Amino acid sequence: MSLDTRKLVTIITESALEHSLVDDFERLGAHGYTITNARGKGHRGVRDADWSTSTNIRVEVVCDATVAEAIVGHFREHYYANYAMILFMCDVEVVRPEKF
Amino acid sequence: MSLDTRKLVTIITESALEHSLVDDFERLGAHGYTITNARGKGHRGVRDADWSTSTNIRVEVVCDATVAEAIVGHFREHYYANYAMILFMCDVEVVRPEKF
Amino acid sequence: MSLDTRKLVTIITESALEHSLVDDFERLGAHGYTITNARGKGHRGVRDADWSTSTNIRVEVVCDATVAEAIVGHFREHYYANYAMILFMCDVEVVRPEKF
Amino acid sequence: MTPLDPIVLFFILGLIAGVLRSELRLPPAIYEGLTVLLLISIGLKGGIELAKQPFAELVGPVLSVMLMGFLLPLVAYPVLRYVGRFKRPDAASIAAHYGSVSVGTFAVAVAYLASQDISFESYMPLMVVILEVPAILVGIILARGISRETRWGKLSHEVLLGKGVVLLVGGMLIGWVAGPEGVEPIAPLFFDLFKAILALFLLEMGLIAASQISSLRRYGLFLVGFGILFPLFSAVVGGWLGLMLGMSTGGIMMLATLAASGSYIAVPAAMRLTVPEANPTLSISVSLGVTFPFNILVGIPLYLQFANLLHGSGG
Amino acid sequence: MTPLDPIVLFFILGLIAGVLRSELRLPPAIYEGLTVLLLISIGLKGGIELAKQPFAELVGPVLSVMLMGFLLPLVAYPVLRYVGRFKRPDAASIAAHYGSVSVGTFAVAVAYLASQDISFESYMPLMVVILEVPAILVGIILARGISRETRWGKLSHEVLLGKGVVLLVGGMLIGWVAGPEGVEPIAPLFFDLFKAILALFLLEMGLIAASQISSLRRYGLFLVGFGILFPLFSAVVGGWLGLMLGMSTGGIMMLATLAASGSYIAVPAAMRLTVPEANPTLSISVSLGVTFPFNILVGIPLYLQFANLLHGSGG
Amino acid sequence: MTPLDPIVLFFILGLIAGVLRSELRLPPAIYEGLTVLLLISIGLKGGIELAKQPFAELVGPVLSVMLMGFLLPLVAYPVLRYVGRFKRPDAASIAAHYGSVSVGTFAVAVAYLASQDISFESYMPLMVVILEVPAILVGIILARGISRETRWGKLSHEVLLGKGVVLLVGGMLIGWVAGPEGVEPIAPLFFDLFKAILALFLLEMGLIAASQISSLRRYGLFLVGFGILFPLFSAVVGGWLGLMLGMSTGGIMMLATLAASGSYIAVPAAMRLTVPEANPTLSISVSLGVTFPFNILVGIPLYLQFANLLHGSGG
Ligand SMILES: Nc1ncnc2c1ncn2[C@@H]1O[C@H](COP(=O)(O)O)[C@@H](O)[C@H]1O
Ligand SMILES: Nc1ncnc2c1ncn2[C@@H]1O[C@H](COP(=O)(O)O)[C@@H](O)[C@H]1O
Ligand SMILES: Nc1ncnc2c1ncn2[C@@H]1O[C@H](COP(=O)(O)O)[C@@H](O)[C@H]1O
Ligand code: NA
Ligand code: NA
Ligand code: NA
Repeated sequence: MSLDTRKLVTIITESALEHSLVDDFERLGAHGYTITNARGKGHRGVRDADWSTSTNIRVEVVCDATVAEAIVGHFREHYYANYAMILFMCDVEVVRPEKF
Repeated sequence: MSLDTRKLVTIITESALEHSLVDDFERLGAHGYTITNARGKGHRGVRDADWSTSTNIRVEVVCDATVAEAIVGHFREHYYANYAMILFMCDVEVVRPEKF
Repeated sequence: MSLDTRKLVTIITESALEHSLVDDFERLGAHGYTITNARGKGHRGVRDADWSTSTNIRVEVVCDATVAEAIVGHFREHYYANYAMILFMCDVEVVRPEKF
Repeated sequence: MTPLDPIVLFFILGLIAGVLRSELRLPPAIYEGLTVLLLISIGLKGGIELAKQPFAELVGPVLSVMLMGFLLPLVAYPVLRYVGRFKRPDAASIAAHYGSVSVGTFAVAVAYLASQDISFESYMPLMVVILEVPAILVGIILARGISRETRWGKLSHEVLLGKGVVLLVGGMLIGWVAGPEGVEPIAPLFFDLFKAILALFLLEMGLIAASQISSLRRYGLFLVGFGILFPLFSAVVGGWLGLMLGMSTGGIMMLATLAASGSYIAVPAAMRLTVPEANPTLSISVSLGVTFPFNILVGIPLYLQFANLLHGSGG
Repeated sequence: MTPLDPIVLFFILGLIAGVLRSELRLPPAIYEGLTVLLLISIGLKGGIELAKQPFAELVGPVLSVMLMGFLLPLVAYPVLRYVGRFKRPDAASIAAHYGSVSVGTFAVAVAYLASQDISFESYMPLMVVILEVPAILVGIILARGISRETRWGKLSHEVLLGKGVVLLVGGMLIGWVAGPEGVEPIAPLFFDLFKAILALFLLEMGLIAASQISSLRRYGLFLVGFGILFPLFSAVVGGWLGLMLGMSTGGIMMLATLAASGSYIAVPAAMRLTVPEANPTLSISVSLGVTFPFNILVGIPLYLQFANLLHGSGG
Repeated sequence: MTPLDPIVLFFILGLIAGVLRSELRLPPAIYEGLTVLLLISIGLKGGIELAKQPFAELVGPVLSVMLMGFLLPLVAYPVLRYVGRFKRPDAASIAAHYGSVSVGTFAVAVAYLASQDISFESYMPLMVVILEVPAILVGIILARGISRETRWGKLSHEVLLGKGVVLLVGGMLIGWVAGPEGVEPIAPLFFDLFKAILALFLLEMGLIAASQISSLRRYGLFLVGFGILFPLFSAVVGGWLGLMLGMSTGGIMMLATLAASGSYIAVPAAMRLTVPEANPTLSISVSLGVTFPFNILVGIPLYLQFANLLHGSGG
């Protein structure tokens, strides 16, 4: 099994940002994304599903290192200061590298 | 802390396939799986939770390399051509290796 | 892009444990956590979303190696014997290491 | 019920909001709950009426409607394949959608006839159930012949025990066993709220239909034409069959509506699993984006006029 | 209400659909919503009636029913432990389920008596609340003695402020304060739709009960027998207690039903956290898969006959 | 409706359960569904009445209420900025919340007047819609001037096609087109169940309001004072405007209530995206944790007394 390596970028942030992030991904060259609803706690306090203005989304993007870097840069500039958000990434092996 | 290493296979695909995948995992030797509902975008367009025939699931299987390889092979043959699906995997450290 | 490395600990377990785990994380020094609803199958059988006493949650904690070790130790002692639970971890690159 | 009936207005509101890209959306759980209520209501009402009817009278209608379910997709297929130039699996899948039925359309037709005090044969909900199956079989066979790969057992289990069939048949049985007085204590939800629940359902259907329009644009005019003209043809077939079976005006209209409607739940799900090489966007966008709105806004009143005509001349 | 009452038929529909492995399922949010409505309705109705009653009359019933809640699990435990040969935590946990109550069963009994125009003591919803607590305490102590590890404070908070208790007690207080006229504007939802909401709830309960049957098969005949015979025993205890307290026929029947029903929400949740070594599948499958259906289909009418007998002979 | 009206009692139940940290919570889908029903009901009722009214009469009220929506946040801002010493974006965002309205509060006011048989000007739901927009504009401009960065087009799309506006305006149009008889078949859900749906909605609102209290504690007394005193001031402005416009007692009371209520859905969402540096916890906790409960428990009856006073003296 010979597999290629890509970056899996995971972002956990306020659900209010969903539309913005989706636009960003398009613009920054990601070929897709996956979103699930989430709740959690971080520096900006507890964010749970009970009250819709304070829920989270968990977003995943599989992409190459350049796009990953672009995402990190863009998010750092536009969202870090004012929004509840964490971002982490790791290497994953993918089967159809041409998709990402 | 001495931990063993296993493969974490993540599949994002159409929720219509849930029953099929579950059967496959059993047959291919995986000892468990975890599923969450998801939405997203890829080569087959936007798939969101609004209209039930076009939602996604996010499936995780922790297993050894052989089973992971079997899953990739089976999925490549049976689903890649006709279904919205991505698959990626990475190494994870597990605590009770006998479980996987 | 210079990123720091942290541990991503993922736990999949019974949703009945949510409050307990949240308390544990606080006590064990984690700075945050993220939870999504999940269903799945493992050694304790099928656990799906239909009947609320048998659903799962998928919990993620990004933390340093010491805290990760503390979590694994605590969970092994308190939950492994009697609850449906798996735990795995991997290294992730994080952008704002001071957050974790 | 006129074009200005509130339930049609709710559908139009949904359509407009959808076209304008409003963020309005019913929670999926609510939409599913509304569907459950509609299915049970329709079943219950049919079951109560059915109790008054000798069973033998059902045999003829059941068999001929089943035949119609087999034949309609066989007519649709060559049109799609050779005029529309669709690939074989796509043509087969779309054809299957049009051999089957839409419960939402049926519910609106029920409300429409009720508002005009026109009754119809009580076994109609049964026809909805009966039309679910044949079209799926035909669709699969058209797409791939009588293939060994198709797991017919699993498939028929899924279709026959799907939500729609269980709730319609279950509702009919309960209505039949409990009778009109037995059902009375649960009438406030299932009967008194029927039209309002249908209105909410149609609001969401309007939003969903509108979301199909962008896919339609990609697939061009033929599909739009097919989504309007084939239902009209089917309505003629259905109406004529009703007339042959000696049905009332209401029954003729209902059978025309059933024939003219296209599935958007059971068939897409079955096709996705059995004919995966068919593009699901094609069939859903024409069924939901063209035929459903056409039937709600134009078709249903038209089919009643047509039934009046037929029944007048035939009776 | 006869065995052919629609709400029982909905339960049977759910059971059959579940056994046939239909994909039918109410969305969890809808099921939860139905539970909320049932709890509030029961509370409100009880509260309105309660306003007519001097408070002092409650003391006797409350204390003796509480005592019953302590004693029933103490009877069940040795049977499970020494006849059934269950491990200590499992026997304790199952016993706790049977000391407590099922609100769903209570709701069906309410509807049953209403359909027969039999009234019952208005403080009954309070008894539901009162029976939630003692069984949990007894279960924990049976499993592990009076252990330091048990966080009693946290536990009692969770039980006393759980959804069930808050909505029942809250509904009773609102009904009590607002009175019959005050509640009238909200009656269309909470009273007029009660039976239909109960029907939908039972449809889902049938599906859930059916899904327990496969686990039951694994645990064998003893559990099935226990799930039928112990409720019958408890019903005798409950009915006799009602008679001693001078209750009406309806009240005796209600207390028999409460005694005979087993918890499937509050107790499982509490046991999972306090006695984690007990296998939750065991207790839930017998409570939901055996006792709940038995009470709905057979028990409730039986307990009324029994109450008639007792009251006839006693009064 | 008195303080003991059941819908107020449901709110208090929610508040108490929340303060006691009960795990009670309506599923989010149910809460959303209730909101949808309330919005449509209010719109429909307004639309039916509106049909009886010459359109020209709307111009004056619409323009002056819009002006009020611009001015109220301009009064609130300096108070927050210079007395409360909030940062500029926080002061601007809180001010915007108070220029806008709360549909929940409006619904309770509707139920309150209905219970007292006091009618009000039928175009009031339109005022709810009209008040959504200006405050958001003012808030953004206060926070950052007329900045190029603000994507006004996208913003106005989101506000004008948000759930609230679409359902209120859509409901009004449907009510207006269908008229009283047309709407009758859907009345059992939208009108007969209105108060009970409002009661459930308020139960959840009580839980939500209670969950804001801990944040409030962090931000201190000034915010609590502001959340009570500013609505009182706004109510005077709104009531006085109603009087100037020659409204009935009911209309004056309604306009006072609208002015006094603070947004907790549309404005927070818009502010989060356009003024992200504002702390959303501040504005939501005062709007939901102070002003909403104050208006439900104290404000609404007070504003009616005030309207009686004004109308008495003015008319
Ligand atoms: N250490 C962590 N591990 C996992 N998830 C986290 C962590 N910190 C924050 N989060 C998630 O990210 C969201 C935003 O974090 P923050 O910006 O720190 O408030 C939180 O609501 C959590 O869902
Ligand atoms: N690059 C990507 N990153 C994350 N998720 C993706 C990506 N591409 C596709 N997906 C997910 O996989 C699903 C199927 O992808 P596709 O087969 O490309 O349509 C999409 O609906 C997304 O949820
Ligand atoms: N091999 C596996 N891969 C992915 N998820 C698993 C696996 N095994 C167990 N799980 C998840 O962990 C939960 C508890 O596992 P268990 O304790 O084995 O019953 C299951 O319900 C699954 O959701
Ligand atoms: Na058809
Ligand atoms: Na009991
Ligand atoms: Na205001």
